[in-house]
Amino acid sequence: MTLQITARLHRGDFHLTLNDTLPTEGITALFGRSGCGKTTLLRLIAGLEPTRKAEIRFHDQVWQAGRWRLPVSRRRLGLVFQEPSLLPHLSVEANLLYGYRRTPAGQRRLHPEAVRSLLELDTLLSQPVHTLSGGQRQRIALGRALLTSPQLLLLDEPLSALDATAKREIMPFLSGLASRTGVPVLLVTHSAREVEQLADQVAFMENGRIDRVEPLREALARPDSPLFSDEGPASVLVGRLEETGPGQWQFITEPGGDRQAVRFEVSGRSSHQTSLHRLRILASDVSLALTRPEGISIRNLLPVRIERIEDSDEYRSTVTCRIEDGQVLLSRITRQSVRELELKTGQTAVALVKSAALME
Amino acid sequence: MTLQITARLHRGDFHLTLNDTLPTEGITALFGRSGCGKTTLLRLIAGLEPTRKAEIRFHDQVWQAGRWRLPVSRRRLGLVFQEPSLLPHLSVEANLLYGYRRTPAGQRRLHPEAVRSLLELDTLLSQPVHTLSGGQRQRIALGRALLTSPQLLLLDEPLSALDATAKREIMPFLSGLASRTGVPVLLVTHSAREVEQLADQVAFMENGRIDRVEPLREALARPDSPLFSDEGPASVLVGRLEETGPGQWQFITEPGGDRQAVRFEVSGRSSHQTSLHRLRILASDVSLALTRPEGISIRNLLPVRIERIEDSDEYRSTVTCRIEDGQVLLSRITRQSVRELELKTGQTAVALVKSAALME
Amino acid sequence: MPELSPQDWQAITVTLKLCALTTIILLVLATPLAWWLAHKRSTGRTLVQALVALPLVLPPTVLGFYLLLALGPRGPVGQSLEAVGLTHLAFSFEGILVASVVYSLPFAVQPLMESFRALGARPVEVAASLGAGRLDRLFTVILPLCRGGFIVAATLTFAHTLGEFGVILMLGGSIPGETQVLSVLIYDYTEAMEYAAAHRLSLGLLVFSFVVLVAVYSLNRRFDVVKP
Amino acid sequence: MPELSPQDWQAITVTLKLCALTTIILLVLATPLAWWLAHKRSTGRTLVQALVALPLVLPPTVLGFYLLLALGPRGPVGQSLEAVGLTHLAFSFEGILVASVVYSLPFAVQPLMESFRALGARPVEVAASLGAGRLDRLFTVILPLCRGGFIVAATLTFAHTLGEFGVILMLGGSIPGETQVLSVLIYDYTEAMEYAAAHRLSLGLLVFSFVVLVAVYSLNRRFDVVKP
Amino acid sequence: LTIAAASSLRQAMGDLEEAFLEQHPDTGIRVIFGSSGKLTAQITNGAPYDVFLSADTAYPERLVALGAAASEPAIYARGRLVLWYREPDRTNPELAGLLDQDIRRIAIAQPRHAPYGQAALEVLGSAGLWQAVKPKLVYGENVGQAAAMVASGAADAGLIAWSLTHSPELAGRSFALINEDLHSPLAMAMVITRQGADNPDARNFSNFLQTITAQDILQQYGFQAPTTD
Ligand SMILES: Nc1ncnc2c1ncn2[C@@H]1O[C@H](COP(=O)(O)OP(=O)(O)OP(=O)(O)O)[C@@H](O)[C@H]1O
Ligand SMILES: Nc1ncnc2c1ncn2[C@@H]1O[C@H](COP(=O)(O)OP(=O)(O)OP(=O)(O)O)[C@@H](O)[C@H]1O
Ligand code: MOO
Ligand SMILES: [Mg+2]
Ligand SMILES: [Mg+2]
Repeated sequence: MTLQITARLHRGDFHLTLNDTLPTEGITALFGRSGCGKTTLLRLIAGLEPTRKAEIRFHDQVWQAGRWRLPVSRRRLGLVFQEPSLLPHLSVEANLLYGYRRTPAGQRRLHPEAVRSLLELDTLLSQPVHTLSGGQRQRIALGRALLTSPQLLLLDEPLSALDATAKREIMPFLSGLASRTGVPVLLVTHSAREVEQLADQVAFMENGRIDRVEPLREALARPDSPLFSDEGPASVLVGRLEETGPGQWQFITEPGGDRQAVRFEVSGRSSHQTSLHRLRILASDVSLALTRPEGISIRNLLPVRIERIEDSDEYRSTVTCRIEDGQVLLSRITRQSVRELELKTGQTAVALVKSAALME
Repeated sequence: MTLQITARLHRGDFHLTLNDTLPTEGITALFGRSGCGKTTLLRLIAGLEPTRKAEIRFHDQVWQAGRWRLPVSRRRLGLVFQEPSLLPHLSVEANLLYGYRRTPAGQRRLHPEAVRSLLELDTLLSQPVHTLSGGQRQRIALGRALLTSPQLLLLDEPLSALDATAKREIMPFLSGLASRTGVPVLLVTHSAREVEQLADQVAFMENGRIDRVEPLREALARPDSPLFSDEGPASVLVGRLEETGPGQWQFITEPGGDRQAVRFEVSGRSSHQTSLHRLRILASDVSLALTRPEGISIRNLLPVRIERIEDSDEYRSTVTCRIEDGQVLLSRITRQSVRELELKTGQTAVALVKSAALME
Repeated sequence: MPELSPQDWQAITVTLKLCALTTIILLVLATPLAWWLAHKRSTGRTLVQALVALPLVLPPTVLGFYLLLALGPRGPVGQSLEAVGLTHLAFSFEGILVASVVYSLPFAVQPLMESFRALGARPVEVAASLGAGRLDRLFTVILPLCRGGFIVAATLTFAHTLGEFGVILMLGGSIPGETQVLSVLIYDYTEAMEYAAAHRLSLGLLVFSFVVLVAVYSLNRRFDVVKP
Repeated sequence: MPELSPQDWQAITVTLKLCALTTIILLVLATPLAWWLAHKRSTGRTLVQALVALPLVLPPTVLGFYLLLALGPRGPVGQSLEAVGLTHLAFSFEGILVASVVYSLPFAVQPLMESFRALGARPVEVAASLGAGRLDRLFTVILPLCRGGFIVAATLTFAHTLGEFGVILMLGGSIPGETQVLSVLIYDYTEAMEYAAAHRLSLGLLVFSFVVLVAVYSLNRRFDVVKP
Repeated sequence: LTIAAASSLRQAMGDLEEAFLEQHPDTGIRVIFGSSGKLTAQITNGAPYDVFLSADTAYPERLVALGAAASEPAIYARGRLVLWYREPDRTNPELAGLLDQDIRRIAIAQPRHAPYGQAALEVLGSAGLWQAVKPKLVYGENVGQAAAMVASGAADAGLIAWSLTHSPELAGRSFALINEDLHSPLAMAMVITRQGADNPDARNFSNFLQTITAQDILQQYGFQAPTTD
């Protein structure tokens, strides 16, 4: 069950060359610098870029084979354009329902009421579309695409004009959507945060090519990952949440192999409805100590084995630690600290992770 | 030297009611949820929203007095619209130069070469504008506005479609521009990060009103500030950078009153060209210990006095600490830690700030 | 208006029929042609576009004469029609209908073409991605969004057909009840210096057209789509 | 074409002058009118819009007759002109120019109006924010972006003026070198059954117009602005 | 000297002009053709025409009544109708032939304002054909257009002006001259307009038309002398 794309496309000096298989499970983030071809790729998949040199196959359906193309309207896509493109002659409500009405009742899995309340659209329904603010437009475009109950969601930076509060409400919904309804999502985004929070896989694009497609965990295991160009390296641990007392939660990692699970103390409760959770820990949030310090507010003190010490720049090192369950935890500390603590590969240490920094 | 606005504006159910004075020094961020009226306010200032009930005065110039309006073209504004609005019949180069050519040579303070290289536009100059990617358009719109050498820059989410790398290059330029050339900037943004990094003042908008306008430092001193809805509270310390050895830098705070400066060890060098720097420290990056721990990679261990302990939610507390120079440092730790360490107001403690997390 | 003669009424009926049919036929024909012209980017396009405008440059009577040659019993079109058992088009309502369509073609095609070009590809792409097929898109997106262009095309066509008489007179032969339209009749009255009758009909025509046009434009205004 | 008589050449000169002047005057007049119509959202607008289209609905000769009444020495306009020492407009080049302008007004105004509406406010706002004044914006933003509308307006006006003869014949009186235009001349030839001469001039007119139109449209195509 | 002449005079006018210029070599002549009705309307509204040669007598009388004329109408010729079948091999072109099955359309000028159209109606009436051929009739704006309808092949027959048969297009075809008794006389009158009142050439031309020379030319081109009644 994949999306296979073979294509060559020239636009002036720009060349898009693809021979890739994208996973169609969960959320695949398309990550790359401005102008690398993300929008073009999405449009190609949607069938909106005219080219004869492309073969596109989604699951067992052929979407394009050279000159032959399945009409866009029959691909059952949910497409959100980079510039929210509402139909200006329709009301907000008619925009929302445009695709819904054209979806056979039997295929509808999302309904207007749910989408309207999730995206806070209720007060906007009767407003003329040209009077909407940028963020309102984006929300409506997203809602409209969702309401077609598509078999593939193509989202081109759908959250860029949203404020933090709106984002925090919509993101869990998107990630839940993919896992709950099984609709695969291809999400273009510039934000490493969005990738880490939403993506199951990441496709890295550069200069019109897909550099590599890898599961998020692998993408985060490389300290030089492009995702880190913003906030620096981070580890993402996968595990379950367990309530250990009133207001107290533990995050229990899913150990690799027959290793032992590691427990993290976390506060607050994720709004994720899934059973598997993610813990994103910026390497810069992880400190190392030789021995377990006492009388300190940091609650997660994990024994680790140092696997690699790399200089990430002139001043800082990234220390790759293995925690007891076999997962990797990255720590970024100054090279001076490495020297002063005389850290060595193979050595054991204590990683200090602030519990309050854990939840996401 | 201010921007004074008195205005009433009705658009359907939406009411914009203003009687405010915005500072015109440095960068003023306009922060608020989607649909609160930020774009409308910017357009009002620019003279693009028709209304007779407005008085606008910029410095000693009257821009609007009731029915009378100074034509937009004579306000010498640099306006970047929320949707990058390139003139579709002009080349990229002609778009960039459109305003430049209309600026008297004597008033030009920025020149095409500089802007082109800063915004990486050189390869795009001859491309038809309809072929540009979203981020490329946004960069050109920004460059075009800058090249008019305006007396006021109005930027409506100018960085929303940019990738982290591009942002990292443009942000210091923007903040430098305001301080170097004295052009005041009004910046609409959803990103608390952008505010913290760029703004000198923040105007918080809600439901068509400006709630308050305050210096960034004050805005960050309130743990309930809207800026924290994304990443939680943070402290921003102001100080100077000093090189203490090869690759070693110290951040020396500007003490309030006759207090003593505090020194932070930081790694790396800011690309800011200004002499005063900002240190942004997320409250969740600050841990507390009762005594100074040994053998630990955390390099900044600061004696603090606990001034207030507030429960920020069911599980976490925000601890307001006063460091030796009199500035405030926020720490967010679990309520359980507060209980276990028996923290009390008035008590002294040690704040642990990872040096690697400091720079921005 | 009790002073109108039966012949006047007959002419009014023929005229309204002609105008209505011409407008409808032209919109149906011009829409695909204008769409093609708006999106095709070849030399073919400019040639066709120029061809469409050509009937305009000939004096109407002369055009009527050439149409008479072509559509009459000895002309290529007329002969083909007669060969398949139909009757030629000269001096018939069908004939003047064809002539009106040809003559007003540019007034329908050109505004539609420009309005299709101004529409851009995006709204159609959006509708397609939301599951709308070709015809669906035509009726739910293109037509409403290009309504202004259609209004211009329809009103120009309608008005022009109302006033046109050179072509119709020549090709139609002014047969009462069949090809004698109002404009021909008014012309006849002025030629005969029966000015009272001419004024009466002209005024009627003006008032009627004014009312129709105002109604159409007001309706159009009510559904205006505002562009940012 | 050596077979053209001096009279033909005279008519050609008058025609080209008339068409060129009509087109220029109409674009100059229609631009502000169309802009106003495109942006004003009142009842006034629909009334004016309907008024503009009215000259079309009258048969050209009849319109010519009324213009003759109005502009001639006994008409209100003609008399006012004579009162201020000018000469009335009937049977003069100026007269047929005025008539052509009135008669082709809707072909200029309506496409321009639609193209102004399709332009939207944004490009003008952008230009204003970049320091461009009113006229500057007109020439550097509105004109180039509405080029399609101007082309439609200009070609329809030009072609229509070329072919128009009813109004001109009535008001101008077919005076060689002054008001005798090509279409009137061709009409005269067909009336006199001098078909050879009529065919020759018609063909010339068609070829000429075709070449002009193709040239204009190709040029236009080269500067096409693509909308996303 | 500007002469406004009915379109039926088109062919004759060239020779008339030439002959007139022989007698008055210093005169500059300009002829404007048009339908009589249109020319009348123009003259009453200030057209710069000095002499008006109408195709009938009613329009000149109208001008006199309106005070736009500077002379009484003077009849200078009489028109004649011919019957013209499109098919050249119709050897005996008789009016009764109009009843034939294969004559589907008959072109005449618009009777409402064209004198020849009015005459054609009368002919059909007198010949007792009116009811039978009425459905076959198509109307041209004037005789010229009626002729064009036949010439184009769209109409099968036409009742047109004899003068038109002298046009280059129709020269040499066969026509049947209609008996003048079948219709009231197509008397053609001229007037000098107010505009031409003080123009000696106008009077000269008016006088010239009554000369034998002029009358000969007119007869050559399918008109009868006004006197031979
Ligand atoms: N006709 C053309 N000539 C030259 N370059 C072109 C042409 N058409 C497209 N391009 C280039 O193709 C590249 C891909 O554009 P695309 O919109 O896919 O980028 P993107 O990855 O979506 O960027 P962004 O994040 O800024 O939206 C851009 O660099 C664009 O400039
Ligand atoms: N005619 C109208 N009727 C009702 N509401 C209107 C009308 N015009 C504007 N509004 C509302 O005015 C508000 C302000 O819009 P504005 O574009 O200024 O918001 P914004 O703060 O820029 O939002 P965003 O961050 O999403 O761009 C929006 O809520 C919008 O829906
Ligand atoms: O010469 Mo006429 O007035 O056209 O019959
Ligand atoms: Mg893009
Ligand atoms: Mg906005």
